[in-house]
Amino acid sequence: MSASTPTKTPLTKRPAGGGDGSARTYASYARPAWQRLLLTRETAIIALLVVVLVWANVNVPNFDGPLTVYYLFLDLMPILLIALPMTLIIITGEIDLSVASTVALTSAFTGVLFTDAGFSFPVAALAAIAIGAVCGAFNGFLVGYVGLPSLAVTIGTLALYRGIAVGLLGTEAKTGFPDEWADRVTDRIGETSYPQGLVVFLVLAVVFALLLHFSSFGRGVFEIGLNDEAARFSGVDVARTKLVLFMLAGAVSGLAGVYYTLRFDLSRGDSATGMELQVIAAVLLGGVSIFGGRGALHGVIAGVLLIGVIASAMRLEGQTQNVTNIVTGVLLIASVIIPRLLSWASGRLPRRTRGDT
Amino acid sequence: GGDDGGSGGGGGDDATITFLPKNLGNPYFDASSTGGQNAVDAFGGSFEEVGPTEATPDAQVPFINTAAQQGVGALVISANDPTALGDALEEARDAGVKVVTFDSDVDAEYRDVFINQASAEGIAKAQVDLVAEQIGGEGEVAILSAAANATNQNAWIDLMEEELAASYPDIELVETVYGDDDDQTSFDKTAALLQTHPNLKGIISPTTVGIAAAARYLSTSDFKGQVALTGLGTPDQMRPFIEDGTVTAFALWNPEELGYLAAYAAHALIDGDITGEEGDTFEAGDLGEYTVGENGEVILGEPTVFNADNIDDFSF
Amino acid sequence: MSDTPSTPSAPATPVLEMADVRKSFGPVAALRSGTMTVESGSIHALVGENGAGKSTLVKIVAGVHRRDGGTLRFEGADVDFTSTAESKGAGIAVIYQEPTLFPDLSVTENIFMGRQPLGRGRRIDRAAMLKETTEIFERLGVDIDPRRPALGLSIADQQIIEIAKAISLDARLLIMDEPTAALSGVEVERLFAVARSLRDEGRGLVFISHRFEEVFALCDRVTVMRDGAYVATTDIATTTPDAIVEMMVGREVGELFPKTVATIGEPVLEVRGLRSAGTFRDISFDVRAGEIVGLAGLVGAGRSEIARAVFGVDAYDAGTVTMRGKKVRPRRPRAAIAAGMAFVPEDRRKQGLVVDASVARNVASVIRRQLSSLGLLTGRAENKASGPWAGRLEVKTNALDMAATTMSGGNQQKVVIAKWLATEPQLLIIDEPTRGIDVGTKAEVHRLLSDLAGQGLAILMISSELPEVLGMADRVLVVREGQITAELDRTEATPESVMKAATAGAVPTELTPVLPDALLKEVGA
Amino acid sequence: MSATLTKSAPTPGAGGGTPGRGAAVRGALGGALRSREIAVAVVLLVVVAVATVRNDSFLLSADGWRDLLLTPSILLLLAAGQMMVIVTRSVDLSVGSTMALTAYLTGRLFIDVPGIPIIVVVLAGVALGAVLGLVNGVLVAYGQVPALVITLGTMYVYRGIMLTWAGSDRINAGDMPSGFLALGTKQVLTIPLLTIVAVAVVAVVGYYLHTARSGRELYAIGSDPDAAKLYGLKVPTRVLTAFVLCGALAGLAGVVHAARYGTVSSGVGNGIELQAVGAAVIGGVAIFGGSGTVWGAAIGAVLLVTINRALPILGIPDFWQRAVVGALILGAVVLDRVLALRQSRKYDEEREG
Ligand SMILES: Nc1ncnc2c1ncn2[C@@H]1O[C@H](COP(=O)(O)OP(=O)(O)OP(=O)(O)O)[C@@H](O)[C@H]1O
Ligand SMILES: Nc1ncnc2c1ncn2[C@@H]1O[C@H](COP(=O)(O)OP(=O)(O)OP(=O)(O)O)[C@@H](O)[C@H]1O
Ligand SMILES: [Mg+2]
Ligand SMILES: [Mg+2]
Repeated sequence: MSASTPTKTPLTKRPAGGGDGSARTYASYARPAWQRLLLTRETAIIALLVVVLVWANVNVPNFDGPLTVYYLFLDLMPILLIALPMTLIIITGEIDLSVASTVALTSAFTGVLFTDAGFSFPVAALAAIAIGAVCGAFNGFLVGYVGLPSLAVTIGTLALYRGIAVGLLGTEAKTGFPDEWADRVTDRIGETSYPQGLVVFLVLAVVFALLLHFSSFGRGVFEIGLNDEAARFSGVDVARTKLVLFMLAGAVSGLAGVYYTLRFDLSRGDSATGMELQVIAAVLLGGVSIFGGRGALHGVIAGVLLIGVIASAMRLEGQTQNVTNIVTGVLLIASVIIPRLLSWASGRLPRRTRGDT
Repeated sequence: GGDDGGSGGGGGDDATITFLPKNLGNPYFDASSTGGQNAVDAFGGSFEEVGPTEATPDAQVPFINTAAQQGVGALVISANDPTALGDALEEARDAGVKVVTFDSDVDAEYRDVFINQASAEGIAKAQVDLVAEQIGGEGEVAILSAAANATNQNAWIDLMEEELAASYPDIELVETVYGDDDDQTSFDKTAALLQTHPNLKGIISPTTVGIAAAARYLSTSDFKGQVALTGLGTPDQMRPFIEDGTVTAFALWNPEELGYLAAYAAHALIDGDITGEEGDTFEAGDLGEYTVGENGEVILGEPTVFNADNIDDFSF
Repeated sequence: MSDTPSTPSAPATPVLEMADVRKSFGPVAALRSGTMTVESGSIHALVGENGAGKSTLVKIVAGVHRRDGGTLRFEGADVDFTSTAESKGAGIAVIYQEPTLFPDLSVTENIFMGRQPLGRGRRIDRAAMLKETTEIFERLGVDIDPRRPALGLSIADQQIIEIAKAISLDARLLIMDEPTAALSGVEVERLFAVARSLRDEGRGLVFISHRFEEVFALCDRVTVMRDGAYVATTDIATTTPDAIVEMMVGREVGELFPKTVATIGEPVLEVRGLRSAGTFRDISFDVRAGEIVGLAGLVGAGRSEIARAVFGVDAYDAGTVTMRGKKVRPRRPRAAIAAGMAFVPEDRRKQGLVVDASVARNVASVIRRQLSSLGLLTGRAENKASGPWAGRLEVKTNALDMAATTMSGGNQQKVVIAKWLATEPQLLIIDEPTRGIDVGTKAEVHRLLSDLAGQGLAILMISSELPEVLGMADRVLVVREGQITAELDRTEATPESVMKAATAGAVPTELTPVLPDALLKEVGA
Repeated sequence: MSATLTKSAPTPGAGGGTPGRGAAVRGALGGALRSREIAVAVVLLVVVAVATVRNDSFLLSADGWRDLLLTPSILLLLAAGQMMVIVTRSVDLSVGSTMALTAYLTGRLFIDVPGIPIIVVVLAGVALGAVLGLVNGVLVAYGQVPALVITLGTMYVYRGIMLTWAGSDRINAGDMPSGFLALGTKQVLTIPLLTIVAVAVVAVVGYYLHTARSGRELYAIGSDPDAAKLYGLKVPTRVLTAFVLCGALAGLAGVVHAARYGTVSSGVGNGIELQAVGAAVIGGVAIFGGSGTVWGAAIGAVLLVTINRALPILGIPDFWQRAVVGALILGAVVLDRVLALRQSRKYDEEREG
């Protein structure tokens, strides 16, 4: 079977009703390019991000300082990283609540392998990433092959992985990880204020963007989210796709765990507590539909940055975490309610009334 | 600046002093921040309190970063981890921020001065002595701590174990459990302790949240009066339990004074009166003069023991 | 039962009067002028092509949708239902086109949801509920445990629950939107008996179906709709199927079964001893190049299951599937596709298409691996590849990025077929190729199948429409209860022989005779 | 599967990808307790029995008996509320924050209005919870947006409000009247009062869900929201009701927390929302709605809490408790699937036979 165009013989004769005898041709798009590119959720989020950035630069003291961007990326790195696979998972209509626990678990393993087992750091780190992948594979197996709901499965592994991390280390906190590795992550790129770890993220972001938006696999991801039965009938291996995605989430969480270990020179069982919800909030804010089937990575990255920039600006303004949390929450709700209101106002409530969870 | 007569002079009078406790909403740190605020009011400048909602090091780091960005005069911090905050603190110091730790220290290289509430040995010994006295020098005891990784609690627990082994061979430490400085967890862990160890004679809780929760459980339990409870607590929280006899005595330094002293140390650092070298001395308002000791430590004093006789004299 | 359709008595009182009812969904004018009068004590057919607006009209009467304009009178009074609860309360029962059951709840609860009999203290009176259900089931002659959950019921049983639901309402107007689409002959019979007895009790009934034989067997009057508008109402007794078809389509329909005799070649698909516990067993057959093999049988006989197993969507317990001499790995649709199979499934909205995705993505969805270069796939490549296929099948859409949701059923079916033809298969499995498709499009699909076979494609066609099987297939395999009970050559296959093999004897006699001439021409019965 | 009624696969996480013919069958067999609840109850009994054998004070001492019954009461209330929401195919992640707000309100009222009758405070807590639930409900039911997103948002917002309101204050035992705190441990015939309250709530919820039309409609809505609309059920109103009830129960849980623990600090109810969902899941409530009983959720809650308490007695160190809880949730979900497969096989056989 090869990609083909139906040029050989006409397959249908003229239907009784009409037509001029030649096959129809179609415009590729119903709307002009600027509309397709600009009138999207993603553009709205990016615009909002720009507005907030400009506002903060003008109004928030010290926001324009050189440290802001540096710290912003250092803080956001794990969320940025995990948001990549999380986007794909949510687009298939699933969810992974266990990522933060996987971060803690892999960080704990990095510590144990490096400090107690005497592995060299790169080996310990690679092993931790592999363990992350195994954690993800376990989720993916239960969701994809056993067919269990991911919400329930990952609530379970959320507790399980965190429990193993805490159990493994107990009161201990491992420290003393090699500085040269930590520096590779946190040192600035040249004279800029971007940490070097950002390169890893950028590479992964490109890889994930190609995977999601420019590959057959990515098309399958969207199809599964929109209609997994139809996807299966067209030869998409739904179970394997889910397994792969959860594995990716696990491996990237493992990477984030190693990052955590290096950035804080610390491996503890309680690292990254509650981060799963931050990641999910950022992904949803970035325009990914919780029903699956819709979303784009550039929106998600903008969503993560938006939350980070707001938090950073508000800290500089001397606001407490509480107010930041309130703003984040309101933003999240607004991001789903406002499109609803708009489409309602424009008189065409979307016909989609799928599950509410 | 320099036009405020309240301090010993110098250029840092209007500098900001930012307090970063382990977490917000913890009465112990509320008291220390009050002390800090009072001190700053006294010597002039501006006081800020920021902090995470959860007592973890990763949550504290962004606040340290922000202090560096703002270029505050000094950061006064109770650390959730001795090493994890190191890089962030270093960056802050590179940006010209003086770093004072209080209550819970980081490794000495990362800060200028540590304001110690009391020597760790003193704190450990005070609690061990209290429990030994209350249970008659023999029997099983257990410890209800804060988070499993809490630096100062873990240091004290180690010292308490040594002290028990050395001075009270008849007292057996049967278990250490962790209430995560959360009321509900501490409460439930107390219940579990009492059930798991029916012969338990005493509980030491070297954390204000833990001792209050444990007292609350004990006061409603059959074990009230049979199992002794002591540790570190604030008088305000413990008053009802001293009154109803659940607890006979517990210890604590005055956290308000701790914050007050830390703010003055910060002020002295900003002004350049001290650098954190051993032997530096500075004036701490109502508390008088203090000298920086070994490793840049300043010790507030010995803990106060509170009991039915004196508890009403204190309010914090 | 008295079977002669009773001519409506002259001064019958109208239960339902609709005039010029309009409804638009955004830019789509689903109903432009809905007009219909239903008398009590009569059964009124409503026919029209797919997308003619029948279901929309029904949903307006039921209160699912609010109308944009026009008048709606029920039992002489103007009404404007804002919810289905109101229409129910007024005495209207509706069986919707798609069964709407709650899978987790018991059959009884499904029937009474929202209006359960209440006992003391407004408690639900479960005993009364159960008793009433049992009575209705007895009347319908069905054997379903009223306490079992609806989950796991066959479509036919679900439809029966829907009917029971409507009957339990004791409504004065009963509207049935394609209730027979999934029923077998016996069940249709039973439904008709109930419908007639309801009519004889003086109730008004509306019956929607694409099957003319049913319309002519059951109904008294018929209203025809086209493109959202009323065309005409006539007495059944004074019209013919051909006349109705012409009114529906607004043009003359070409030959419905343009089957050309093809040269039949080597076997493409060989199935041997296929078995799946609880579903089918001992399934062995071949499909050869250029041949259309029809799989006939009653609904629920297991034909779709066989097709799904062959294509690898479902697992099977034993047996082999071979394509051109090579064994095909089980349970891997991708392996089947690689071996040259294509599968147009029976439920196009759920299985055939991703309705929320664009036409281009749907058409390119199976071939997109080949469209990738260096593993990268662009929208441009998809558009380029899918445009010609959509054009070849005359898919009606403005642009390739339009979502398939907005399309009519017939158009959606064309997109599904385009998607599979794009893979240049050697075997096309097509399940219910024209289910719920209007007459005009049907003829197009049939012509297409015939042409494809002429070009040497092997086709396995499953159809519950006897005329379609008889008209299109070179060879007919009849499936009953998961087993192949007969293999009939085109010349041997008659309605009687197929029905006999499908039902083990008892052929419902009533439903075969009334077919439009256009249909009968090619059946050669 | 095409021919048989399967559950429409909602996202996220629908098991739509179930390979082969594993039609998920999770039927409510009549109204009777199904094997699911019994299985969990048996596990609970085993846990209690083993713990008691290891250390008889777990059950037989006065404190042990009281704690066994008393400790689960908060989670019991939350799980009952959560169950009603889950059954309509929603979820409420904001219950922990709701509980924190009402717990703080409780203390605040006692401090600010000296001599306020206890019952007024309880009602105020419940009312505040209901209002917070109403906000969730309006957004979810009328905004037609997924509950996961909305309640994730309100989880942040409500807790932020609580922390901002409380500032650096917190409520200590000394701030609340002893009569109120005594409720935390008061026993009637050795049964703690709070347990009686919680069990009564569960009983009322169970009775409502089983015998009231609107209760059954909650199941219908969760089972198939589109069908519910076609049936003419008042879907938004019912969903709203479920959220209000869930909020009210979370409010009550907040008051109970204040009475039981005597202190209200910033961390009240942190992470308890996932425990409440976990309890419901363990108890056999389908995460995508339509099936499960409040009894199941209640037993699940008791099991979750009791296992946590029993582990130290069974000699499993403190640190591993969370891991055990996680394994338990996974075990419950897998068990559900096994029972469902068995059920679907039964239907297959019925049809064949
Ligand atoms: N909710 C809706 N939103 C937008 N368009 C709709 C909606 N419901 C129906 N339509 C459109 O209205 C038209 C009429 O649809 P309707 O379902 O009434 O047709 P029908 O006569 O019942 O067809 P069939 O025989 O296939 O059941 C179609 O073009 C359909 O796509
Ligand atoms: N009376 C019944 N009740 C429930 N399930 C049934 C019944 N009869 C058959 N089935 C099941 O239905 C399935 C086969 O139905 P299916 O609809 O696929 O058959 P089909 O012959 O392809 O019919 P269709 O015309 O719908 O394509 C099998 O799983 C079979 O067990
Ligand atoms: Mg229709
Ligand atoms: Mg079929």
